[in-house]
Amino acid sequence: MAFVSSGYNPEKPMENRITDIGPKHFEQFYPPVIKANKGKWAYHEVLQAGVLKHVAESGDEVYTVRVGGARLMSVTHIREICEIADKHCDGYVRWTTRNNVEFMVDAEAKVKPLIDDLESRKFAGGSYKFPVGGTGAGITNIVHTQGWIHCHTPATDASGPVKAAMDVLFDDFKSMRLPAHLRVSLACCLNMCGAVHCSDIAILGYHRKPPMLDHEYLDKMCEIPLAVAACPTAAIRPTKVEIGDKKLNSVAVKQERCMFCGNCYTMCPSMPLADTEGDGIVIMAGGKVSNRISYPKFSKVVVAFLPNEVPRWESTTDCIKNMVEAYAAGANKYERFGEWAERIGWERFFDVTGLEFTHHLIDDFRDPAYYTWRQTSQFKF
Amino acid sequence: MAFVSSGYNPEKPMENRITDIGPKHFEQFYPPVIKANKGKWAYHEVLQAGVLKHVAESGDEVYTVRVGGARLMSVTHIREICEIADKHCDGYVRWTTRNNVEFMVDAEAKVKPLIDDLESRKFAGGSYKFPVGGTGAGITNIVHTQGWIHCHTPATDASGPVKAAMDVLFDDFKSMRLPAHLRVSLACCLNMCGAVHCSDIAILGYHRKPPMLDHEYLDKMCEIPLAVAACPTAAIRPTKVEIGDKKLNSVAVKQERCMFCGNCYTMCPSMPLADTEGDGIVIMAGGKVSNRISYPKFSKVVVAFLPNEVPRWESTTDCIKNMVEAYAAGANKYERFGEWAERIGWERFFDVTGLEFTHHLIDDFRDPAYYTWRQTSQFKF
Amino acid sequence: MAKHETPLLDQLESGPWPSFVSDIKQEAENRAKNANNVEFQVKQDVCEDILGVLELSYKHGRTHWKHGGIVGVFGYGGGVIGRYCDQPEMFPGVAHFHTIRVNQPAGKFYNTEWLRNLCDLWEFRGSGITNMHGSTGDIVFLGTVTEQLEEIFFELTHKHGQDLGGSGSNLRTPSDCIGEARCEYACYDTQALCHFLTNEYQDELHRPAFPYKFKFKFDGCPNCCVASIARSDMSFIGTWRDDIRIDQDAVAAYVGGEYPPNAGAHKDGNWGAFDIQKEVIDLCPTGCMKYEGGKLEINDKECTRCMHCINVMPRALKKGLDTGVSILVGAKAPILDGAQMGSLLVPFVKVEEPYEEITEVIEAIWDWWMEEGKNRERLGELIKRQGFQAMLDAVGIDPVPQHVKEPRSNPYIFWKEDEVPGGWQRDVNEFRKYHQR
Amino acid sequence: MAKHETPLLDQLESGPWPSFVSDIKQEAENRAKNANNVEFQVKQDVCEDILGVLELSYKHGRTHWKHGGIVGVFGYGGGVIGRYCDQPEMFPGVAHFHTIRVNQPAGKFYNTEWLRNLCDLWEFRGSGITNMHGSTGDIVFLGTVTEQLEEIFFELTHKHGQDLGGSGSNLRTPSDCIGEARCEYACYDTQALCHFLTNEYQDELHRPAFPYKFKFKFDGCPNCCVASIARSDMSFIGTWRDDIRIDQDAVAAYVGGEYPPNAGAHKDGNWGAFDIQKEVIDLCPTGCMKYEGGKLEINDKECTRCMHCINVMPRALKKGLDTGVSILVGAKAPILDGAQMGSLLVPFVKVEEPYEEITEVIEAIWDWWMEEGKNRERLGELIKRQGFQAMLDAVGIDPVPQHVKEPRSNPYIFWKEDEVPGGWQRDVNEFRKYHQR
Ligand code: SRM
Ligand code: SRM
Ligand code: SRM
Ligand code: SRM
Ligand code: SF4
Ligand code: SF4
Ligand code: SF4
Ligand code: SF4
Ligand code: SF4
Ligand code: SF4
Ligand code: SF4
Ligand code: SF4
Repeated sequence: MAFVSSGYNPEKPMENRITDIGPKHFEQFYPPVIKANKGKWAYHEVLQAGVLKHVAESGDEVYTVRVGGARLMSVTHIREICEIADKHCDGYVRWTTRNNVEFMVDAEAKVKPLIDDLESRKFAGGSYKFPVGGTGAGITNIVHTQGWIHCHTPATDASGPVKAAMDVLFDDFKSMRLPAHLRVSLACCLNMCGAVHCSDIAILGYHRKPPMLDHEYLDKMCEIPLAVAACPTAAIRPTKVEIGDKKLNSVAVKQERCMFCGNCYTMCPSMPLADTEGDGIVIMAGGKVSNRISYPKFSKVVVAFLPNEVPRWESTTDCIKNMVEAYAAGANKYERFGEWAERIGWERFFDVTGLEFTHHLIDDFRDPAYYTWRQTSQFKF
Repeated sequence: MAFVSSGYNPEKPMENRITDIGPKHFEQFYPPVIKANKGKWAYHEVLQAGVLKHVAESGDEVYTVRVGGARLMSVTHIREICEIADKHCDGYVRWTTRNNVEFMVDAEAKVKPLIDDLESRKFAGGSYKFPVGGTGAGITNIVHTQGWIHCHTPATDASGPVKAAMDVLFDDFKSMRLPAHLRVSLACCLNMCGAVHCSDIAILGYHRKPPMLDHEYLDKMCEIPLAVAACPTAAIRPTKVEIGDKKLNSVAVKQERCMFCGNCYTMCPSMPLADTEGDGIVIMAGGKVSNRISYPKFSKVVVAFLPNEVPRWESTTDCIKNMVEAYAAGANKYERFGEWAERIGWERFFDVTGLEFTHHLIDDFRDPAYYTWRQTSQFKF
Repeated sequence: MAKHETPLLDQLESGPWPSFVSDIKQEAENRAKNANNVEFQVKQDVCEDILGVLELSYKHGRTHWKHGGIVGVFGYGGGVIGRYCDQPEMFPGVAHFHTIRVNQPAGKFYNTEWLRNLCDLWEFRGSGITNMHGSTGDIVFLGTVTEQLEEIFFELTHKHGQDLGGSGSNLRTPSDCIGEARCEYACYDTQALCHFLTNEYQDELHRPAFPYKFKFKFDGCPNCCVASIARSDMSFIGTWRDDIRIDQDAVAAYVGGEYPPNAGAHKDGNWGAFDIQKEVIDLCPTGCMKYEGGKLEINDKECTRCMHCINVMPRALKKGLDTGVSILVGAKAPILDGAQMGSLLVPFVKVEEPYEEITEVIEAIWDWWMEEGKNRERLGELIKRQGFQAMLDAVGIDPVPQHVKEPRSNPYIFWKEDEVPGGWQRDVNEFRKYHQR
Repeated sequence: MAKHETPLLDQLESGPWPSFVSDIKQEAENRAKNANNVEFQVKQDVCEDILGVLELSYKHGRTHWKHGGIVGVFGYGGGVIGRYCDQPEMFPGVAHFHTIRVNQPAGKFYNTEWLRNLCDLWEFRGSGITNMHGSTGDIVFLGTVTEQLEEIFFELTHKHGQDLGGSGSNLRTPSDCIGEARCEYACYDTQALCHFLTNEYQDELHRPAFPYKFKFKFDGCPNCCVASIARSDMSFIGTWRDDIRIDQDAVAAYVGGEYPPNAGAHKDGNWGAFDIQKEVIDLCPTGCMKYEGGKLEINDKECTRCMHCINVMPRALKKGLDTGVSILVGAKAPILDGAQMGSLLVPFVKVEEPYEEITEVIEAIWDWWMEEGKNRERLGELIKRQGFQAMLDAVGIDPVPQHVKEPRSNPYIFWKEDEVPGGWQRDVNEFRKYHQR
């Protein structure tokens, strides 16, 4: 494993340096049919789950086959995508905003061979490499974050729960029977790297134990004022502690004021929160971002805690499946999850899903909490 | 004007003292037809503006004639009410929750003579004493507060603007042409002694100058910590001032933090806010309290300031009249003012009423302000 | 001949609406005449001075009343609001001008005999000017002098069997809608409950022991004719939990135009013929109604009892028979942190003598508020500050989805230590065994 | 033979959904084989160690990654996230495991040649594992060592003409929906605007000068396929201000069942025949549509461009021709004070080169935020703290009712001194002439 230089000279970092060139220009990556018809599309149709047809004013057509998959991807896998794109799509491919891959062809006849090829490919473990689906009134890929694969603050894994959930929701990835789009998202901690806060169903990693204090290290590692300032509930104050015979500058945490947001740990590595029993999942539901019919909405907490059941998070996937079925059975056509819950009333939502309503679900965070209580005599028994 | 004792002996205040007996029992004041049919009413009908007919399961009927008027009432006026009640109503009468007076008779034949009598009575100045109206889909009495007739904190008068407004709205007191109830209320200061914060149209007295400081007196009169604590925006701090050669304990006000709520003045008479040019009226609209169809709603500020134009507050009454007409022209049957504004959108509301939208109408008070901004791409041009 | 010129106020005598100026003038005249030879205990020309000081306010655009100061009757912490004029030399008649709050009877029915007694008393010992009624509900006697306070109280209690209402950090005078007395929508006897609780809590009404004011209001149904949901710390709103009763023949009569929709409340508008689909079915907020083949159906399980359909067709639709109240808490005006509506605390409770299920809730709430509330903190503000859950916990009510319009959208859940397996006390050295620094 | 036993992860290989575990395993195998004799610059068994450390996390239910520390490339304040394993002895392959954010092309179209180049680079100088793509939009290279950072950057810029994306208190990598490239709803060229602004603001993207992170996202229409309204400090949403174009024949084709509603997106449900009244007219949020006598009418003045009708009948209804964007500001995730959606700042602006009307708004906002924002304060939080008006003032935009969903319900208006006649400085002695103490 000898070091191979790229040509970069660490002695003269500025020599020949190229900076601020930005990304590649998008145009060079457009398939010809896209380039030719850009801005002049007339209409589209979803031919079947995972297959779109767009028709241009010129009469040109582009057929898109969308495939799902883990966004965590090896170069081997990307090369396989390239191979398929070369074979069927003149060497072009794209990714969607939800981490699906789209293969485009310019004639209907090319669709079936493409699909057949895609669906025939499986990983050694037996799972599909390129399942076709994820369009229309169904469930598409779960957008998610890093989890235990890379991040230092997660309260749950990302890729694992996503795999487990998509296995359970697979039929709805491959079909379009639901009343509307149903977007599932996951964020492994409260930082919520994604639009988890406004997803139809959101899986959120959450800590439930206040930070531990690694006093010895804190003194060395941390800008104590930063850690103190980081806490949104003012639970942290500077203090002095004695460890052995050393007097250390450190902090104290008023535990009952802690809401486990982990912001202190972001600022200070000597305040870890992670805990096997403490950590787990919050389920949120009813958010959306589109402006269709109703305004964008935040997701609401509907289950305060589910444990991290490795490797398949059964309670979480059961809960989601159950919500999806209740929604499928109860919602009107075009009605998003949150619109449905609001129409029937959240009290009825807990009824039909059988989810338990606990005190944790009542907002108690600052002034706006008030607006979530019920200021009317209208309610359903 | 000799002092006449009631029998009370100031030397022995506890002698024979009667306390804690509460109000009179309501039953002794029920007209016989009410007493007989209480809890057994079958239905009612509004025969004409101001005239209700209630039919009991027994077949009994009660006819109510509602009259408006100033809630500020002399004993002479009350005695005249008693005279009418004796003449037509067997000596019973009631007041409504909005300060109207209700005369009840138990047969249809008694209604016309009663109305004729009521409508025939006028004050020396020419106004009606007992105008019949205030029912159904119209405008009833304006509930209001003390104003300059009794209170120490008002930013406007109460009885005067109410008289001026009801003169302008009189036709709608006497008819039922509107889409729904339209409730107008007035509070002479932010304390809002009444349901002004959820009225279809609200007239609110408002100061616009921070308190003056009567330093000399403040030291003597005030519990300084109370005044400091009273301020919701923390605009007040204790300080020392020199007046002449005296060093006084007093307070300082950070004027740009003041929102003119007058809470300091409530606690401390040495911090008056009232000012001829500073004081005036805020117009709010779109509130309601009934749970019919939509939930109760708060009124919204639609005009940030109108001056105190004595004695008839023309800008205020014009503004209200204009809003009423826009509502009458635009709302659907059964639609309350606020429901109408929400249906057409507040941006359209400003359009159709011609009211000017100014920066003052954008909420900037604490966290919940956020929820009043527009978090969607949906809007009307 | 008026004592003071009132050119501005005089302009408020014209116009159709009853003029308070004309009324005060007539009282001033009557006092001047004094046909019944009353031995006025406050100045005979008090009403002239009312007009005078008010005219001055019109001139200045500012009030001429000063702060109250502590006046009242012995042993009571409320019922009287002190008031002094800031120009006593100009207007000696109103130099002192205290008000007395007289606890109105529930429902505000009166007989004329009793009303006249009050008038006589107030002409004799006060200004002769009243508010019928104050915003809270009291009969407000407007303007007397300090020396008359005990006299008035004595006469009220001894002669008229009548007590004062509330003010200060007390229970305030409860008030109610007309309810069963004359309204077919009433779900319980508002007068009975209002009167009962007023008497049950006389001590709380007269002796300040609370952090701040506290108000009860009683609405017989969700129409909220006494606006309880907007202006009482504890609001009682009638409701039912069984089905709306439907008289299909009467429905047909509405559809056929025999009965006027909404009991005729829209008579003067040009709304055309009644359209049950548009006016009722489509406006039902829960969409739980159907009108098909001449038959009206309600899916009562989904009905939120908003009253709309009943209001529109009172002869065809009647509230259920298993009635009771919902209790909401925390409504208040905007001072200091913004207005609040009442928030639902008890979805349903029967209203049955001796009302124990109700007084238990009241007293539990008071205990919590008196324990935790800061000085001048309304119940609603305490709920906001400590959180809705804290109240449920303190009051011993289980959380139900009915408590919220929607679940929280922030996930900032304050878990308690005993809810988390293993608790919160952890050993960082143990952790470091698996996680190097 | 796997280096580490992964019994828990192995269970994630079954089931239909593509298994990331299988994929990492295949990469591990390929690296072990090294068919192309790559001179791996990070450990050949790095993928084994990824699986190993992840398995350990599955066992413990906790992450085994530590804080980043400052690593990066010379002259850039972002683009690299440092990461270290807290069990480096057990998993030396991932002891350092930094990520590199590679700025994706707008629209995320690729050709295979370029993709393969990236793969080659990353196999050679990194773990061979990526995220396609990160939540902000970057291509994320997942796991390399400190020494390789400059090498990778050098190759990216010199060989592949490609720059890094953002991280830290910078402008973050902008991203967009597919827009005009393949979508008939697009109201402007999202790729062009995204690319232009990315390049225009390279300095802001690479050199931290902001109080905190700042994100742009570009949605071609209100459907918001890149979720800009939920996750960008400045969100550009396509819209139009003229009329929706109606093709009545195509409407008839929908009504007649020739065209599938919503472009077939509901094909697998049992929804019955298309009902234009129920599915379009009744669901229009503004009620501005009518379908009578076979003719569809839209009162465009009242339309809020929600897209619903167009989504349902794309062949019959087309967005207007006078298109542009709405600009919303302040969206963010919940840390620290709760999540925010974007709030409408500029209702409409044309998207026309050289985009000056847009860059003016951007720069005015940045100036304000850089002036007033505290450390780690997102734009949305600043707007909340100082108020929406303060922003309008600073940015020089006039308040319009479109800015609010509803006017304020509290009357706590902070008047400014120059708005009030006579100003605020008053003489209490003058006041006392008319108002005695
Ligand atoms: C490819 C993609 C854009 C891209 O740049 O990559 C895309 C493409 C289309 N979207 Fe989307 N949307 C895409 C992400 C989104 C998102 C973002 C997200 O989920 O994170 C949203 C917002 C979802 C939300 O509100 O939570 C989104 C909300 C919509 C809507 C509104 C749906 C609604 O009922 O609210 C439409 C309209 C429709 O479906 O008729 C739409 C319509 C469409 C159309 C029909 C537009 C067109 O004419 O081509 C495209 C095919 C839809 C389909 O998949 O059935 N697209 N679309 C994204 C595919 C993601 C995926 O892999 O599944
Ligand atoms: C007499 C009074 C109760 C009392 O104890 O004094 C009363 C009496 C009735 N109300 Fe009321 N309401 C009375 C104040 C109110 C209030 C309180 C207020 O305005 O401060 C409200 C809440 C208003 C609000 O939401 O802002 C109120 C909201 C209603 C409603 C709901 C109307 C709506 O569209 O939201 C109804 C139902 C209806 O009108 O069909 C109603 C219906 C009724 C009925 C029809 C009930 C009945 O069957 O007898 C009574 C005659 C209505 C009429 O005047 O046309 N009453 N009603 C009050 C008369 C006040 C007055 O002098 O004008
Ligand atoms: C007399 C009356 C107004 C009227 O003209 O009718 C009144 C008059 C005063 N109110 Fe009130 N309030 C009156 C009903 C109300 C109501 C309405 C109600 O009870 O339904 C409210 C709104 C509901 C509520 O309680 O929130 C009300 C909310 C206030 C507030 C704001 C309280 C808050 O928490 O937001 C204050 C300020 C305070 O307490 O410091 C206040 C304070 C006052 C004071 C004591 C002024 C002060 O700052 O000390 C006023 C004495 C005026 C005087 O000269 O008599 N008054 N006050 C009402 C009582 C008459 C009665 O007993 O029937
Ligand atoms: C890599 C990525 C997640 C992913 O798996 O895709 C990511 C990873 C991290 N995010 Fe993020 N964020 C990523 C997109 C987002 C998004 C989504 C977006 O940009 O559309 C959000 C929500 C939108 C927003 O910006 O509000 C997001 C909101 C946060 C926050 C909360 C910020 C807030 O104001 O609420 C933090 C916490 C912080 O900044 O202290 C955060 C912090 C972090 C840190 C730096 C952890 C930390 O506390 O220092 C994570 C580094 C993880 C790692 O090991 O690489 N990340 N982060 C995403 C960037 C990849 C890319 O460049 O494409
Ligand atoms: S959501 Fe939290 S744990 Fe997950 S990647 Fe983002 S910062 Fe890391
Ligand atoms: S986790 Fe959040 S709330 Fe708890 S101490 Fe840390 S910063 Fe404060
Ligand atoms: S609203 Fe204000 S000024 Fe008017 S009576 Fe109440 S406290 Fe006094
Ligand atoms: S008026 Fe209100 S905001 Fe202004 S100083 Fe007084 S208490 Fe504070
Ligand atoms: S609140 Fe209901 S019960 Fe009471 S008067 Fe009004 S309509 Fe009748
Ligand atoms: S009371 Fe209201 S919710 Fe119930 S059926 Fe009637 S209209 Fe519908
Ligand atoms: S946001 Fe609009 S323009 Fe962009 S892809 Fe989605 S539907 Fe098309
Ligand atoms: S875009 Fe939306 S608001 Fe406009 S006409 Fe269509 S459905 Fe109605």
